[in-house]
Amino acid sequence: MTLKILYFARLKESFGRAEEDFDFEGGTVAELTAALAARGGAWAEELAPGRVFRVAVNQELAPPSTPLAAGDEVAIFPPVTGG
Amino acid sequence: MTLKILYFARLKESFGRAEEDFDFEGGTVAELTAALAARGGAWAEELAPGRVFRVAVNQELAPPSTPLAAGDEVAIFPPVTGG
Amino acid sequence: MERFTVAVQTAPFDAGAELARLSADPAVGALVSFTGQVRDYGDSDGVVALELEHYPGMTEKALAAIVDDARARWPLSAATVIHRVGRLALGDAIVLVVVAAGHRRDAFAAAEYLMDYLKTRAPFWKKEIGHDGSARWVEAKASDEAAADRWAGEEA
Amino acid sequence: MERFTVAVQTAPFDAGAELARLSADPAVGALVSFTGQVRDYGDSDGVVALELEHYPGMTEKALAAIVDDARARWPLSAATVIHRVGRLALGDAIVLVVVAAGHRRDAFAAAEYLMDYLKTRAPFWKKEIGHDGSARWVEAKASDEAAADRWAGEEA
Repeated sequence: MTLKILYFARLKESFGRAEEDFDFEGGTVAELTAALAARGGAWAEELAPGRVFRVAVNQELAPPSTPLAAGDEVAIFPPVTGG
Repeated sequence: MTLKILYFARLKESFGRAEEDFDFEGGTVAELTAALAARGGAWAEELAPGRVFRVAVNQELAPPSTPLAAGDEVAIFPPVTGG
Repeated sequence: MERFTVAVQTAPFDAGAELARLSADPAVGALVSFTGQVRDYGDSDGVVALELEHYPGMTEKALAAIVDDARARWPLSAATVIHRVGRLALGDAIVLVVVAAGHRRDAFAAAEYLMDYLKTRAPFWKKEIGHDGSARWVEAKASDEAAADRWAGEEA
Repeated sequence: MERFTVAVQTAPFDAGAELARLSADPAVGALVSFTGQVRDYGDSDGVVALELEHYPGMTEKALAAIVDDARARWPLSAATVIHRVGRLALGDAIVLVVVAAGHRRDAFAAAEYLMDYLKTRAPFWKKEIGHDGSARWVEAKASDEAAADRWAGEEA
């Protein structure tokens, strides 16, 4: 299935992209970020276990156990620093 | 000795006066309010033990044990309700 | 600019202007304001206005002392307290507290502290004026004493 | 009047105008505002501006959800949250929260809650721009997480 993935702030710069369509065999948020980390390089570094990042699914914060469905908009970003 | 006494809000209305000079043999705030209560009527009622009122000496809130000196400005008033 | 001010006045105040004044300091990262205004119901029905009495002389000293207490507890850049007296209609503003600080937790805490102590220590008294001209002194609330007391045992 | 609003914008806001707008309700006895502005020092030296990035679409939803949470916890008459994005210079205002309620304790608590959750849940990111043109992403603070967490186990 295909997901739309968005990146923000430091992760957008690290990955050199603001968004992409990603073919994913299906599973949870944790499985998606593991699949992305498997690309190596900045992906492995930024999405390594123990690194702090946040994931939103369809514009709502989502824990790692959240299941993903085809067409979901998934955003991956650093902890927020507004206000 | 002579004290200047000021009354505010409900006490001013109960006592029918905003201020007075009062001859006092000396002592504490508690002894002054007891002397005023001894006048009877509204004085006895408003300043009875167990009634809640506040006393300021020279424009600072003062507990009953505060000693008084000649010329002190003593204000007696209900609990405040500003804000 | 006078960074810490108190005022007792009959005139209205401009909360936006006070906020703008206190924000003009490069060390300020956080401003908190509190405005109290006359609600359409008080402790009794049919209230159309409040009369605010105060103790001239002591009022200003008490407000300044409360501000000094807050400055001793939190690192503040500026603070202002304005309290109106006289006759106030429904919807009229009664009191304004603005606190400017480097950080938001300090600004929030100091503003709430100023209001809690103002409500229990500053010599103001409210009288409710009814639509029929009747007048009734507002009673102090135990909840206001409790609100002030909660700061007593706490480190800032 | 729309009583509960959120906005994300590049334009400056007028805190005084928002306070005046939210005060125009006879049930309102208390208004609390919070303004956050760019301080003259951030987490590093020589900062001359901030760049605020956000996640369009999610930002507005997240702010609205935080406001809904606050309404569920406290009886509020009105609330507004305005957050700016884009480039902001030293002294520029970043965020405004205004809460109107019947009683001051509710207004203070809700305003602080809104800020605590905005700082941990709303998708904004700050980048510090140095005087030499360098740029550095601001790191999230553990103290902000702790501030939000303290509401979790507490009844309003």
